[in-house]
Amino acid sequence: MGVDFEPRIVAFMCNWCTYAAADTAGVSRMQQPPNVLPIRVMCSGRVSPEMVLRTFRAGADGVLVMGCHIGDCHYNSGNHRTAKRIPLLRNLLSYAGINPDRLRLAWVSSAEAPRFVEVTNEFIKTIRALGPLSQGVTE
Amino acid sequence: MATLIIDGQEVHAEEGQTVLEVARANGFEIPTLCYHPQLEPYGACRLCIVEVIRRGRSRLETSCTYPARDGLVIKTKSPPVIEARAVILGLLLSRCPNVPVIQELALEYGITEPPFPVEDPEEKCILCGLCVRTCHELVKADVLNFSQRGIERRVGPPFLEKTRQCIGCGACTIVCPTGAIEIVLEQAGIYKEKPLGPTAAIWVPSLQAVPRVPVIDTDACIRFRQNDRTEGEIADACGVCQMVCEAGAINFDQQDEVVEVDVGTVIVATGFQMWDPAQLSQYSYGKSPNIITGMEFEHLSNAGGITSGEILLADGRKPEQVAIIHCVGSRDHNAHEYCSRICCMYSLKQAHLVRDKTDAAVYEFYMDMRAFGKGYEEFYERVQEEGVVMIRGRGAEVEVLPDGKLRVKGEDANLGRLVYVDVDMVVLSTAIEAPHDANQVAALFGLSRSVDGFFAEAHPKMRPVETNTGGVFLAGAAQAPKDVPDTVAHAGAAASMALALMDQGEVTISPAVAVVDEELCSGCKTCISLCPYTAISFIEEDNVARVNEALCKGCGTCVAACPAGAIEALHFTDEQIVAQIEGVLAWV
Amino acid sequence: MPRLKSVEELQKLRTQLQKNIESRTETSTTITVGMGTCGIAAGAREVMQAILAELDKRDINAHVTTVGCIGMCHKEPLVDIRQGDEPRITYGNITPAMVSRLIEDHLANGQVVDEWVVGRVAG
Amino acid sequence: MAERHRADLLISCLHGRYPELIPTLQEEIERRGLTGEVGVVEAGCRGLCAMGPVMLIKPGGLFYTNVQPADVPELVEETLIKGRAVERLAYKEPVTHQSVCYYEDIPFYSKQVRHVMHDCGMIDPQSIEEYIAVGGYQALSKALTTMTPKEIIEEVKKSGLRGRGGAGFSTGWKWEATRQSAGDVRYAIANGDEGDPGAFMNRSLMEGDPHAIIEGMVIGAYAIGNVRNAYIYVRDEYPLAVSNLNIALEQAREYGLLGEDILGTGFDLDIKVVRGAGAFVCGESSALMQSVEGKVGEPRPKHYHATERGLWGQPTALNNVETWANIPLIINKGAEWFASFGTENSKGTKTFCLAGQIQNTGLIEVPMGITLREVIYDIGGGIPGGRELKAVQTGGPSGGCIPASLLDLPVDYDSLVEAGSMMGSGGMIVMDDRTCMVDIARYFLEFLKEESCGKCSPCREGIRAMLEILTRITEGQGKMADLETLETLAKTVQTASLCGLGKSAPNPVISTLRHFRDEYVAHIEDKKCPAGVCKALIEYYIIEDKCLGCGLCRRKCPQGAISGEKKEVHVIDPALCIKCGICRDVCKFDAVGVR
Repeated sequence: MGVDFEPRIVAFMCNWCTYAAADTAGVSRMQQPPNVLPIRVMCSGRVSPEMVLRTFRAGADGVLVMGCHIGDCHYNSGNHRTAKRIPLLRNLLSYAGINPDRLRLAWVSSAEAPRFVEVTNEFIKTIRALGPLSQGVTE
Repeated sequence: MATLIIDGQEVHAEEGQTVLEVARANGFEIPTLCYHPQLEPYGACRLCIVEVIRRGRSRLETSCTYPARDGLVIKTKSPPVIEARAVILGLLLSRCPNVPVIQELALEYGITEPPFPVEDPEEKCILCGLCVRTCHELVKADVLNFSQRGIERRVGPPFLEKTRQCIGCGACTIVCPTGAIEIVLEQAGIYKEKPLGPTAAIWVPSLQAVPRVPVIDTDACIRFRQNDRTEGEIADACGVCQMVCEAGAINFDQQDEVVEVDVGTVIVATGFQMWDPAQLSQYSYGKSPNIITGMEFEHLSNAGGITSGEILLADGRKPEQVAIIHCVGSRDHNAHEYCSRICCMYSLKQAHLVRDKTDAAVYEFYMDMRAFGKGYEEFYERVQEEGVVMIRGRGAEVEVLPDGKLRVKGEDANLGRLVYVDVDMVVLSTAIEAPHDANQVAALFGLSRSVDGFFAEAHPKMRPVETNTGGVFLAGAAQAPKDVPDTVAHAGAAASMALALMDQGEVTISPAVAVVDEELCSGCKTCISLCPYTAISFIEEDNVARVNEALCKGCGTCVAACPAGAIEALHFTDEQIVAQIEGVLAWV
Repeated sequence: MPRLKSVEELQKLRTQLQKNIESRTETSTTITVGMGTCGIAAGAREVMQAILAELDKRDINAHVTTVGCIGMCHKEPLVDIRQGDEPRITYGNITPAMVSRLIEDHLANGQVVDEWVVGRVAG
Repeated sequence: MAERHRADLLISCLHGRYPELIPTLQEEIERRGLTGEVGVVEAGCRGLCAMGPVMLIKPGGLFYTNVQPADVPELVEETLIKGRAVERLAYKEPVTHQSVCYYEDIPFYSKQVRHVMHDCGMIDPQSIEEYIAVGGYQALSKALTTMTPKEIIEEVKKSGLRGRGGAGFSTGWKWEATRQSAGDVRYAIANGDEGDPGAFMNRSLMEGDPHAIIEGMVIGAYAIGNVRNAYIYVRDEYPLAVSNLNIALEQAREYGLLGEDILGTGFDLDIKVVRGAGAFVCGESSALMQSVEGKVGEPRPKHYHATERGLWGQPTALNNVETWANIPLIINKGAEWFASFGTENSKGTKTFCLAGQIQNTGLIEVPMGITLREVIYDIGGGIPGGRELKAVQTGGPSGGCIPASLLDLPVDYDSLVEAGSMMGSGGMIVMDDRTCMVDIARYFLEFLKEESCGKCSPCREGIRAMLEILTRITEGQGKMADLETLETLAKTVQTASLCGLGKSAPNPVISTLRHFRDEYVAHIEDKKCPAGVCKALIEYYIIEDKCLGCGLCRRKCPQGAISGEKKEVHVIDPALCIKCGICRDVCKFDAVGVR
C-alpha cells in the first residue's frame, strides 16, 4: 500500500457532545487531518446499522460513531442504544468481509476537543495501517 | 419587684434575679471566674464576693448565688470585699501563676507575684467547674466531673480515660476561663470550611449577606448531635442560642424540606468554591496560622470580623511584612490550568488594604498582572504608587522559619534570579474552581461541563448564557471565573433570556421530529420502549405506532431501530444522511 | 410480732415487758439472800428460786440480790427484806415452803412476819 | 422475749476485742445452774471506752472494767453466787488508785447527768422490747394522741433545745420554719455523719439507743407536717450503727411504730438509713443533702435555708441524731424539766468525747454550763502523769483551742464561741504541756486539707497556703511576717468560704494564734519548740543527774544513737538521732530531756 493513501473516514457525531467538541477544536485551532468527514446527527442513537453499512458501501475506509459519555446523553438514554448496537454491528462486519476495526465507537463530550482530535487522529492512523477498503474483497 | 441599694444607688430587680445579675445589668463591675449566664450559679471561685447588709447585719456573700431580695444594701467595693478578693486572687495566682486571665485580675488588685508559690507552675485549671456544669447542664453528656477532693481535686472524664461519651463538642474549651482544656481533633474536618478560627455550630456563612442570617450546622450543633446520638433520648441538650436570642428566632424543629415549584425556565447560578491550597504543599498552608488565603484575609479585614477589621497576626501583633502570592492553584499544571481571573485585582485590593491599615511592607509575587477591566489598570498603578513591591515571578515556596517568620521564595523574572523575602504574613491568592457537586447539578439539568469543570454554555461566542437544554440558562461564575461586573452582566443576560422565553408564553420546538409512516408500520412496538420521552404511543385500532410531535425531541433512536424502516426523523432522514455521506465521499 | 394498733396496746405491752428488765429499773424493794457456803449448804438457792417464782406469780417488782456470809451461819438460809427507807428486816432459817407466806405478808400486805425475824437494822 | 431475771449483766464497750466473752459467760452461768436467773445483755456504750469491756451488774450496780474471759469463773462464783465484789476488776480511781466497786460511786459517772445516754448501756439496743419496757415510745404515743403539732413545736421551743451538731440553732424554731414553708412534701433528716477525729458520741448513741433517735424523728415529722419520708444519714465507717439502726427500724415497723398508720393514729412515716460515703464534708448540711440525693457530697450555697429548700428542693428539718434523741425526753418530762438543766441560753445536757492527754478517755454527758475544770479534772480524772494542762481543743478539727487559763469557762454554745472555739458535735481533746500548739494547728489543717471538698477556692487554696506556712514555722523556717499573712488568710477563708467547713477551717489557726502567740514567736525568733515536739527544732539529751545507766534507751533506740556503759551515764549522738522520742517514752527516770 502506498504512502500517499489518504483514508476517507465518515464520522457520525451527535449534535450535543461530539459535534460541539469538533466545533471547539476548530475554534481552538487544533490541528487535524482532513480525512474525517463529519455527519451531524441529533444523537448517536440515530445511527442505524444500515446507515453504517451504506457508508462503507459508499466508499468509506472507516466509520467513527461518536456520542456523549454514558450518562451524559442529551436524550437521557440514546447513547445506551448506540452502545449496544455498534459492538453487534462489528461482529456483523467481519461476516460481511469488512475488518471490524474499521468501525469504532467513541465517547467525546463537548468539553473534550483535545480528545476529539486525539481519537480521530488515532483512528486515521489505524485505517491508514489497514489500507483502503477494497470493494468486494474479504479482508 | 425588689428594690436594692448597690454602692449607694437604688436599683430594681426582677423576681428570681441574683445580686450579680442586677449589679451587672446596672453597670457595676464585679469580677467572676466560675459564673456563666447560661449555667446554674455555683459559687466556687468566690471572686464575686460583695458585702451584703441585711437587717443590719453585714456579711460577705457571693453575688452570683445571692438572691436579690428587697431591701438589701450591697457594697461591691468596700474594704473587706477588696481584701477578700485580693487574698483569693493571690491564692489563685499561686495555683496558676502563668494564666494570663488570673495575672490580669490579680494585677487589678495589686498582686504581681504569686504569694504562695506551688511546685507546678504550669497548672491552668482553677476548678471553677464551668466545664463540668456545661457538660452536665447543657451538653448533657456528663463526661466531665470532679474527682478527688481538696487540693487534689481535678477535672476529667471517668478514671481520666478517653470515653466514647464525649462527643467532642468542645463546649468545655470555650467556657474554660483559663484555657486549661485543649481539644485534640482525631478526626479533623468539621471546622474546615468555616470562617477563620474556631467557630460555633451556629454561624453566619457570609458576613455581608443580606439578610445576615446565621445557620445551624447540625453536624456540629450539640443539640442535634446529642439528639441523633441518643436516638432522641437527649432531645434538649444545649439550646443556648435559643436562650439568648431575644427575638425568639431559633427553631430547632425546622426541617429540611423539598419544595416543588413548577417553572418554565431555570437559571443555574451555582457559583464557585475556593480551591484548597493545602493540596500544594510548597505553600505550607496549615503549618502556620499566619499563612492565610485571600478569603481568610477578607474575614480578617472585615469590620464585622473577629478583629473588627484590624489586620493582625495570630498572636495579636501587627504584621511588619506581608507577602501576597498570586496564581496559587491557577495557571498551574499541578492544579488548575486556567486563570481564575479575579485574583490579580483582589490581591491588589488587599495589598492596598494592608498599606492602608498597617505600616507593613507588602510584596506581591505575580506572574502577569491582569488588570483588564475598566479602571483596573489605573488601580494597579495607584497600588504601585503606594509602595507595594511588585515581584514578577511565581511565588514558589513558603517556608516556616523556626522563629515563626515566613520565608517566601520565588523567581524574579525581571532580574532573572531567585529571590526570597522574610515576612510575618502570607496571603495566598487561591484559585476559584467549580463547586465540588457540579457534576450532580449537571446531571440534573442535562448540562455539559468544560474541561475546567465549569458548566459549558451552548456556544462560547454566540450563546454565552444558554445551555444545550432548552430553558436552562447560566449566570455568573457557574459558567467560568468572573469578577463582579462580569457576573452582573452575565446574570442580566441570563435573566433577559429567561424573560424572553417566558414572555412568549409558548415555546417553539424544533421541527426535527420523528414521524411514523403508518403504511409501513408493522405494529411491532420496538420503538415504544426505546423512546426516552414516551413520545410514541401505540394506536390499538390502527395497529400502528404514532409520534406525539410536542413530546418528541428528535433524537432519532427510534428511527435507527425500526425494523420496518417505517420511522423517519425529519431533517435527518435516511435519504438526507445518505446523500450527505455520498456527497462527502464523492471527494476523491 | 404484734402490730400495735393503739396507744392502749402499747401500754399493755409495756407493762408486760417491764417485768423482764425489772432488775435494771429502780424499785424500793430489795430481797437479799445469804449465799455464802453456809447459806447454800442450808438450802439458800432453793429459797431464792422459790422467792423468784413467788414474785413472778404475784407480779411484784422487787430486786433479788445475793450476799456472802454475814456470820450467822446457824440461822441460814437468811433472807433480808428492805422496803424504801424502812429498817431492813432479816429472817432466818427460811425454807422454800415459808416463802409464799413471807412474800404475801411482808410484801403484799406490809405485815412483818414477826416469828421468823432475827433482826432489824435501820438505815 | 427476755425473761425475768434476778440479775442482769450489762456488757458494754467490747469493741470486738473479746468476742468470746459473752459465750464464756453464758456457758459458766449454765454450768452453775443460773440459767434463767441471770441474764447477759450486750448493751450500748457506757462511756469508759478506754477500759472496756466494762460490765454493770443490775441490780446493785457493781461495775467491772477490763473484764476478760479468764475472769468469768471467779466473777460468776463471787458475784453471782456469793454476791461479793471482785475488787481487782473494779474501776481504779486514777489519782488515788483506789478501787471503786459501785457504778454510782465512780466520780466519772457521779458528776455526769445522763439523760440522752441514760438507756445507752442499760438496754439491749437490738431489742425494741427492752426499749418499750424502759418507757420507750411513750413520748411518741403522748405526742401523737394528746398533742397537736403546734403544741409539740411550742414545747420544743420552750425547752430551749439547740442543735447538738454544733451550730446550736434552736430546734423548735427550725421545725417551725420548716412547717411554715410551703410544700406538700417535706423531709426530716438525722445527721449521723460524725467525722471529727476522736469524737464518737453519735456512734455510741446510734449503736446503743437507736430507738430514741427514731422516736424523736417520728415526733418531729408529725410536728413539722407533710413529712412522709425521713432519713438517717450515717457515716459508712459505723457498720454497727447502721445495722442496729436498721434492726431498730425494722422492729419499729413490725410493731406499727413506723410505717403506715402509726399506733392507729393515721399518721404515716417511714425512715431509711442512708450510708455516707466517707467524706468529712458530708456532715455539712447542704453536702449531706446532696449526698442523700445521690450526688457528689459537695456543699451548695445556702442563701435559702434547708427549712425552705432542702432535700430535693423541699422544706427539710435536718438535725443531729443527738438532737432527735432529746425530743422524747422533752415530750415525756416536759420543757420545764429539760430547761432546768443547763444555762440561760444553752439548755439541757450535752454529750462529749474526752480524748487526748486525759485519764478517763471516753464518752460523757454533762449539763450545759459545767466548767471545763469539772469536765477535765472531776470527770476526766485529770492529766496522766500529773502533767500540766495546756489547752483543750473543742469542736473538732475546725474548732479552736481553749487555753488552760480559761479552765473555768462554762461549756455552752456562746461561751465557747466567745473563746474562739465552738461546741461542734462534742469532741474535746485535752492537751498537756508536751503538746506544741503550732504543731496542733498544723495537724488539724493537715486533716482539713484532706477533707476540704475543694469546690471553693478560699478553702481549697487557703488551707493549703496556711498549712505550708505552718509547716515552715514548725521546721524553723518561719518569719514574723508569716503570722500576719496567716491572720489575713485565716480571715478571708473564714469570711469567703462557701460552707461551714471552710468558714471554720481557720479556727485552729486563729485560736492558737490568739492564745499561744508566744509559741509561734518561739518557733520563729528563737528557733525553739517549747513543747519539744517539732523535730527540726529540738534535740534529745540525757540528763546526767537522773540517768542510772539502765541501758533501756540504748536497747530501744532504732538508730543505735545512744551509747554508754552499764550503770554509767549514757549519751545520745545528735548526728544519728532521728528524734523519734522512744528513749524519752521508755525512760523510767525521766532522764531524757528535750531542748
